[in-house]
Amino acid sequence: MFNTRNFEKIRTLAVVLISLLIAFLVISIISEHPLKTIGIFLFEPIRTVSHIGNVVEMSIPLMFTGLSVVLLFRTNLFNLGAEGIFYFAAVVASSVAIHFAANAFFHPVVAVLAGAVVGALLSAIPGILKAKWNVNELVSSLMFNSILFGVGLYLLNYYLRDPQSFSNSSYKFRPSAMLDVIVPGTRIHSGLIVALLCVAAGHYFMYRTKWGYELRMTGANREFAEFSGINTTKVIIMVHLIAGFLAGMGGSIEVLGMYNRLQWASLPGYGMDGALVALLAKNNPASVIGAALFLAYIRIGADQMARMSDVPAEMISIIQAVIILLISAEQFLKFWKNRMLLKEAGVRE
Amino acid sequence: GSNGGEASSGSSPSAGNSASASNSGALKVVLLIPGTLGDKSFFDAANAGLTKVKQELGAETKVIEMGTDQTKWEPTFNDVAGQDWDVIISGGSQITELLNATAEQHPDKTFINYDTDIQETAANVHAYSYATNEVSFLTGAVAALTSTSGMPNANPDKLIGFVGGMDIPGINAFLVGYIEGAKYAVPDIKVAISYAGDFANPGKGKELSLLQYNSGADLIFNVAGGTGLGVFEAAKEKKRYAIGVDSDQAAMMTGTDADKASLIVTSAIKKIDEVILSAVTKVKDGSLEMGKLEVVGIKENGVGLAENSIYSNVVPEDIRAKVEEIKTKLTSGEIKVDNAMGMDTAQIDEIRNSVKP
Amino acid sequence: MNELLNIVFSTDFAFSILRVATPILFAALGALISNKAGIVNIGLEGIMLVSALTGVVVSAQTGSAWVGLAGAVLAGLLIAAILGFFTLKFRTHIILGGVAVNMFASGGTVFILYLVSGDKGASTSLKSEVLPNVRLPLVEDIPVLGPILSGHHLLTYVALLSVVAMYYLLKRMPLGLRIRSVGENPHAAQSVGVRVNRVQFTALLLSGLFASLGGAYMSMGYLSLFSRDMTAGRGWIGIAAEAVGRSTTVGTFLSSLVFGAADALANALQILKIPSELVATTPYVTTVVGLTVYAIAETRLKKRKARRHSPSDS
Amino acid sequence: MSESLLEMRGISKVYPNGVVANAGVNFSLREGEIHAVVGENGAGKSTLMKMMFGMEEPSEGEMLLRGEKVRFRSPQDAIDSGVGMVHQHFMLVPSFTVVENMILGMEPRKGLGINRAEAERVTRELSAKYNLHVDPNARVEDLSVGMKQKVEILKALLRGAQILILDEPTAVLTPQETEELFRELKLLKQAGHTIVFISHKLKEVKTLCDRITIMRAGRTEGVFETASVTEQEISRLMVGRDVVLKYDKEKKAKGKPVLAVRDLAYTNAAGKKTLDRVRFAVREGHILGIAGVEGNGQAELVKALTGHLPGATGTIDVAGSVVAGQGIKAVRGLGVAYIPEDRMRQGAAKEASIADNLISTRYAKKEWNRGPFLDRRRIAQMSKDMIERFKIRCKGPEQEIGMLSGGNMQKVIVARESSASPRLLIAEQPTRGVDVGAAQLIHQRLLELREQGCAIVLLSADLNEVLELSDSLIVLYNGGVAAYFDDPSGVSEEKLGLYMLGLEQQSEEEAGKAYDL
Ligand SMILES: Nc1ncnc2c1ncn2[C@@H]1O[C@H](COP(=O)(O)OP(=O)(O)OP(=O)(O)O)[C@@H](O)[C@H]1O
Ligand SMILES: Nc1ncnc2c1ncn2[C@@H]1O[C@H](COP(=O)(O)OP(=O)(O)OP(=O)(O)O)[C@@H](O)[C@H]1O
Ligand SMILES: [Mg+2]
Ligand SMILES: [Mg+2]
Repeated sequence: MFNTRNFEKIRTLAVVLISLLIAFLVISIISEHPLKTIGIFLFEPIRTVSHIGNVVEMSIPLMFTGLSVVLLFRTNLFNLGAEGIFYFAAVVASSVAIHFAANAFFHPVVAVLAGAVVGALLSAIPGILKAKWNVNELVSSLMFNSILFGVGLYLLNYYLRDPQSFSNSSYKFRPSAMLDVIVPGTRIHSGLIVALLCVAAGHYFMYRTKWGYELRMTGANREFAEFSGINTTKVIIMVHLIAGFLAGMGGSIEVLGMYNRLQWASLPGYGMDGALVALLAKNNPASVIGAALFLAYIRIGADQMARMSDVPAEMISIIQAVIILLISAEQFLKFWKNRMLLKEAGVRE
Repeated sequence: GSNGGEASSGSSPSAGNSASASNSGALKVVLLIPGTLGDKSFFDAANAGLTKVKQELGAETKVIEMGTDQTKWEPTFNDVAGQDWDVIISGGSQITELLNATAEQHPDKTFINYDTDIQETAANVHAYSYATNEVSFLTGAVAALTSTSGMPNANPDKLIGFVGGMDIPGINAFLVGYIEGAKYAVPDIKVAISYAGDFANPGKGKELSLLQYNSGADLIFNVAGGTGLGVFEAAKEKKRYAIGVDSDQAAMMTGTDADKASLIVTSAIKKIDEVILSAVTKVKDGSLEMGKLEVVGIKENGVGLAENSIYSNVVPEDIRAKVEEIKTKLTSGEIKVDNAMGMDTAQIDEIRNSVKP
Repeated sequence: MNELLNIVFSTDFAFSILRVATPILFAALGALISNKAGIVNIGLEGIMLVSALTGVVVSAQTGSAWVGLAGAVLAGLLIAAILGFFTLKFRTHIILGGVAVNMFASGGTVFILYLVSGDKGASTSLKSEVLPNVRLPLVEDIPVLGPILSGHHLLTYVALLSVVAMYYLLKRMPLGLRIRSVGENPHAAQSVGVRVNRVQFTALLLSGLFASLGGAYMSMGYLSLFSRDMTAGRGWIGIAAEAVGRSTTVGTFLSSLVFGAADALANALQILKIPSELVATTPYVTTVVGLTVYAIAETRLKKRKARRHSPSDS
Repeated sequence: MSESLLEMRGISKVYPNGVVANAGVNFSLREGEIHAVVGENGAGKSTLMKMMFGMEEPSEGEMLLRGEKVRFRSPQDAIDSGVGMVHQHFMLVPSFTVVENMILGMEPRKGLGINRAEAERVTRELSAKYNLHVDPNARVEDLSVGMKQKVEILKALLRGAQILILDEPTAVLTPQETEELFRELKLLKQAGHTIVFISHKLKEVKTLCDRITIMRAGRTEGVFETASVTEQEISRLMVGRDVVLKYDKEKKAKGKPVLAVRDLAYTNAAGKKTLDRVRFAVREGHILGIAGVEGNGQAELVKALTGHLPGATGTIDVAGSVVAGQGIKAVRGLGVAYIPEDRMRQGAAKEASIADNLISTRYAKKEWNRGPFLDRRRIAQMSKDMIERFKIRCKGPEQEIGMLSGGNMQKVIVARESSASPRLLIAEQPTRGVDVGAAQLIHQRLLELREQGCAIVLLSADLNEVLELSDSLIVLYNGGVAAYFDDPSGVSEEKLGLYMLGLEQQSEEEAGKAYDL
C-alpha cells in the first residue's frame, strides 16, 4: 500500500480528506449545529433514491466536459473552451428541439448531434489557430467562451425566446426532442448511457488506438512526436474536434435531459468544472466517472446543507478551490514520496 | 425589508425534516425561492410576505433558497411537496410549469404562485400576475411631471430616461406603461431608452445612465435588477432623479446613503408581500379560489408607487395630486394601459419611436 | 446620427473613456507584470471581485475609505500570495490555480457578503465609503483637455501613474531586469543567484496589487457598492488587452484605452440598436483576430525573409 | 581531511521524478587545485555540482566549507560563499546584452534604477584583467559558443568566485579553443582559485588536473592523484570493466549511392548564409563523418536532410527521391532514420513508457495494429527484445523513459532508429553525454548497420569518434565544405581543428570530391 506506485492515489485521497476537513472547519465557524450540518453535507446525497438520482444527474454534464478537457490536457493543450461550447451547443440543440419535428427516437439524436457537430466545428477554430500559427490556445479559448456566450444569448433572445415569457426563456421544446428518464423515481436520463459509452470509448481511443497514441505522444512532447513522423498539426486539430464534439454533446444532452426550455442567461459553469474533473481524474478518461460523481456528490451535499441548515451553499466554492489548488500541487506531499524512494533505492537503513 | 439571515434562522433548522411533525393547529407554510435572497426585489419581498404570514397569522414558516441552477428546482419541489406543508408558495414565470406539475401530483396541498405571466394553472394552484404596465403608467406620469417641474434637480428639457436590463417583453411591459403615462401627463415628452443586456453589471448601468443624464434627462426609471444599482449611482453623481423598481428601493438605502435615497423619488412596486399575506389569509378562511390566474393591478392593491417620505417631501404637492387623480382613473377603468406582453417588435418600436429624443 | 456624433465628440465622452478604461487597465497591468515573469495569472477577475467586496466591507466597518482601500489591497495581495504559494511552492499548475481563484471568488464573495450583511445580492445595507475624485489644479484650466483629464477618480490617476511606473520598472529597475530574466530563462536567472521563486512571487503580488486596485475602483469610486459578479468580465478584458498589446507596457496601455473606448462607444451606440449581446463580444473578437493576425504575420515574415534571401544565393 | 577547502559528506539526491541521482556521495576539494570529476553519463556529476552551487538541495547529507558546516539553499548562498559555476548548458538570457547578463542579480544602482555606466565599466575592467575579451553591448543570442563561455566564466569571476565549477566546458569547443581555455584556467589556478573540472575526455583530465574523483551510478568510486592512474584504469573504474576504444572495421567495396546532396544553400531569417553550396554523397555501407565547430551549418544541414528547412535551395536525393519540400514523415517513408542531437526534446517523450518511445516511428504500420487497435502484445514483445539486446537498464517496457539515465535513454533511441532496417541513418551526436560503455554499444550498433549496407551520416563534436568510425569525412566551416578526407584514419585531431576554425581551406576541387557518384 504505502509504496511509490500508490502514491498518486494516496495523495488524491489526502487532498479530499483535507478539503473535507476544511469544509468541517468552515461549517463549525458558521453553523450552530456543526455536527448535524456536516452530517447533512456528507450523507444527505445518499439518503434517498431521489437524492442519489440528483447526484447522478449532475454528474452527466460533468462527465462530458471532464472527458473533453482530459483529451485536451492530455495533449498538453491548455484550452478552457468547453465552457462556451457547452453553452452554444445547448442553444443549437434547443433550436432543433423547438423548430424541427421528428419522431421520439430521431429528434433527440438529431438535436444532440447538431449541438455536438457545431461544438466540434467551433472548437476547431482555436485548434487550427494553435496548430497552424501557434496562437496561444488558452487565451483564444477563453476569448471564445465570451464570444460564444454573447452570440448564444443573442440567438436565444432574438430567435428562440418565447414572447409570452418574462425572461430569457426559449419556447418549450417539442416533447419528442426530450430525453427519456431511465431510472424511475429519479430524473436520470438516457444521456447517462451516452456519457458512459463516451468515457469507455475515450479510454479505448486513448490507450489502444494509434490515434490515441498520436495524441499522447503529441501531448508528452510535441517536438518528439513531430520528429517521429506524427503530423501534430492534424493531431491538435483532431483533438480539438473531438473535445468540442464531447463538450457540445454534453451541453445538448444536459439541456434536453434536464429542461423543457432553454433558460440560461449566463454561462452554466460546466466547462470550468470539466477542468476540475480532469484534474481529479488525473487526465485518465476512465477516472472521469468517479471524479464527476465525487464533484456532483459534494455539490448536492452542499445544496442539501443550504436547504436544511444555516450554512449557505456558496461555501462549496471554497472547498472546490482548495481541492483544485491541492490536487494539482505536484510537490504537495512529495517529501514523503522522496523518503519512500530513498528507502526503495536502499540508501536508507 | 427583512433579510435572508433572519429568514433562515427564523425557521427551525429541523423544519425540513418531516419526522418532526408539527404542533397541531398552526398552518405550515413554505416559500421556495427560485434564486437567492438579497435581490432587494421579488425574492426579498416574498420573504417579507412570509414573515408577515408568520407574525400576523401565527403560521409555522420556512424559506428555502433553491439557487440559480434550475436543475435543482425540481428535486427541491418534490422533496418539499412530499413533506407535511399545508401551503407551498413560489413564484416567477420560470417556475410556473414546475409548480403546476408538482401541484398536480400533490392534489392535497395548496399551492400559491405569487408572480407569473403564464395562463395555465393547476386545479390546486392560485396564481397572481401583476399589472406592471399600470404602475409604470404612474411612474411615467411622475417622471414627466418631474421633468417639467421646478424641482431643484430638474431642467427645462422635456426629456426623461429608461434603463432596462434586456430588450425583452417583461421589461418592455414596464416601458410601454411608462411611455404612455408620461405622454398622458406631458404629451410632448421625450424618452431616452437604453438596455444594458445584463442584469448584473452596475458599472454598465451607471455608464448608460450618465449618457442619458448628460443628454438632458432629469429622471431615469430603472428596470434592470443589479445593473440598476448603477442608475442610482449615476443619479447621485449627477444630482438627478431616479425611480426604483419591484420594491421600495429608496428605503433600502436611506440608512446607508441618505443622499442617494433622497433622489429616488419613488419606486414601482409589486406588492408581493401583501399579495402573499392576503392569499394565505384567504387559504386560512377557505376563500381562496383555486385554479385561477388573478391579475392584480392598482385596483387590487397588487402594484403601486412607493409613497414613502421621500415621495411626499421631494415631489411637490401638485404633482402628487395629479398622480392621485390618475390613480383614481386607473382604478375606475377610465384609463386603460396597453400591455407589451404579446406585442410584436414592430409595435414596440412604434411606441419607442413616438418619444424618441 | 448627428446626436451620436455630438455624444462621441463631447468632452464627456472622452472623459468617460478614461473612466471606463481604468479597471481594464489595472487588470491589464496585472496580466502584464505576471506574464513578464513567466506566470500566466488568469485569476485577475477573481482577485478584482474579492478586493471590490473587501473594500466595501472594511470601509463600512471602519468608516474610512482609506482603510477600506488598504483592506482591498491586502485582500488582493493575500489571494495572490496564496496563489503564489501553491503554484511556486507546491507547483500547482498556474492556470488551474487561476481557475481556483475565480471559482472561489464568484461563490466566496457571495458567501462572505452573506455572512457580513445577511444579503447575497448587493451591499446596499452596508454604509461603505468611497475614495475621492481629484481635480488637477493647473490642468483643469486648459481648454478641452482640462475637462477630459481633470476630475477623475483618484484611482484613475493611480492607474495612469502605474503605467509610467511599470515602464520604468521593467526597463530601468533591477527588479524589472530580474522579472524579465526569470520570464525568459529562469535557469539562467537562478544560476546567478536570482531567487526565481521570490521574483515570480513578487511579480504575482504586484499582479494582485494591480487587480485589487481595479477591484477597489469598481466598488469604491466608480460605484459605491458591491454587487455579486459586479466586475462583469473586466478582468478577462484586461487579459485580452495585454495580449493585444503584445506584452509591452505601451501596447498594453494603448489597447486598454482602445477597449475602454470601444465600451464607451458601445454605450453611446445604443441609439443604433445593435444587439448588446453582440456588442459585448467585440473585445474578445478583437483579441482573437489580433492574436491571429500577429501570429500569421510572424509566420509569413519568417518564410518571406528566408525566401527572399535564398534564390540569390544559388 | 582538515586541509579540505570544501567537503561534501553522505550526499544523496532524489529528483522529483523519482530518479536517485546521488546516493551517499563523499567529495572533497583542496585549496588551489584543479580537481576533475569523471564518470559515465548519468553518474550524477552535474547533480553533485548543482548541489555544491545551491541549485539543488541535497535530500540528505552535509557540506563543510573550511571546516564549517554550510547549507546552500540557493545559488545566492553559494555565490556569497565564493562558489561559482559554469554550467553544462549555458545559463544566459538570450535577449539581454552581455552587460545585462553580467550584472543580473547584482545590479549596481543609481537611485531606484540600474547604474548602466557602472555596469559597463566593471564588465570591461574584468574582461581586461582576466584576458577574456567580449563586447559588453552585444546581445548574447548573437555570440559564438566560445564567446558565450567566456561570458559565463566572467559572470562567475565578477561574483567573486574562489571555487569555480566547470561542467563539461570543452564539450562544444575546438581543440584550439580548448587549449586557450586551459591556459586561462591555469592562470586562474595561479591566482589562487580552486577549480572543479568535469569532462568525458580523459586526455584533457590527465593534462589539466591535479586530482580525480570518479563517480559511478550515483556513488563515488574513489579519489586519485592524477599522476598515479592511467586512462585505462580510470575507464575501468567508471564503467566497471575494460573498454575497447579501437574498432576493427573492414574497408568495404563502394555500394550504390543512397544520399546525394547538391548545391544545398540556405540563408536564415537574420540574413546569414548558414549553408553555402554544400555537396556530398553517401553510399550503401558507408559512414560519412561530418566535423565542425557548432554553429557552422550542421544544424541547418540536418534540418534540410530531415525535411525541416523550408526555403533551402539545391537538391537532396535519397535513393533517387527528392527530399526538398517534404515533411519528416515522408522522408522517413523513404527509409531514413534519425538520431537527434537533443534526446530530451526531439528524441523521446519523457513521460511516456519505454515501449511507447520504441514504437513511435512505426506505430501506424499495419503489422503493429490489429483492426483499429494497436497490437499491444507484439509491441511488448518487441520492447523486451530491445531492452535485452541493447542492455537497457530499466524495470521493464512500461517504465517511464524519463526515469532512465541519459545513456540508457540514448540506447532506447538508438534501438528504435536502428531497428527499422533504415536505408539511411542520420546520427547527430549519438554519444554526446553518454558514458563510455554505452558509447561503445552505440558505436558497435552503427558499425553493424554499416555491415548491413545502411548509409550513415555521422555528425559529432567528438573528433575521436568521427575519426574512428567514418569511412570518409567532411569538415563544415561557415556553412560550406572546407575539407574532404577520403581516408580519415590518417588525419590528426590537430589538423582537423585547423580546418574547423577556418585557418585552412581545401580548394574547391579537392572538397568537391565529397560529391562523388
Ligand atoms: N496594441 C497596440 N496598439 C497600438 N500600438 C501598439 C500596440 N502594441 C504596441 N504598440 C506600439 O508598439 C510600440 C511598442 O512599445 P515598446 O516596445 O516601447 O514597449 P515597451 O513599453 O518598451 O515594452 P517592454 O518594456 O516590454 O519592451 C509602442 O510604441 C506602441 O506604439
Ligand atoms: N532535473 C532533473 N530532474 C530529474 N532527473 C534528473 C534531473 N537532472 C538530472 N536527472 C537525472 O539524474 C541522473 C544524474 O544526472 P546528472 O546530470 O547528474 O548526470 P551527469 O553525471 O552529470 O551526466 P552527464 O555526463 O550526462 O552530464 C540522471 O539519471 C539524470 O537523468
Ligand atoms: Mg426636464
Ligand atoms: Mg552532467
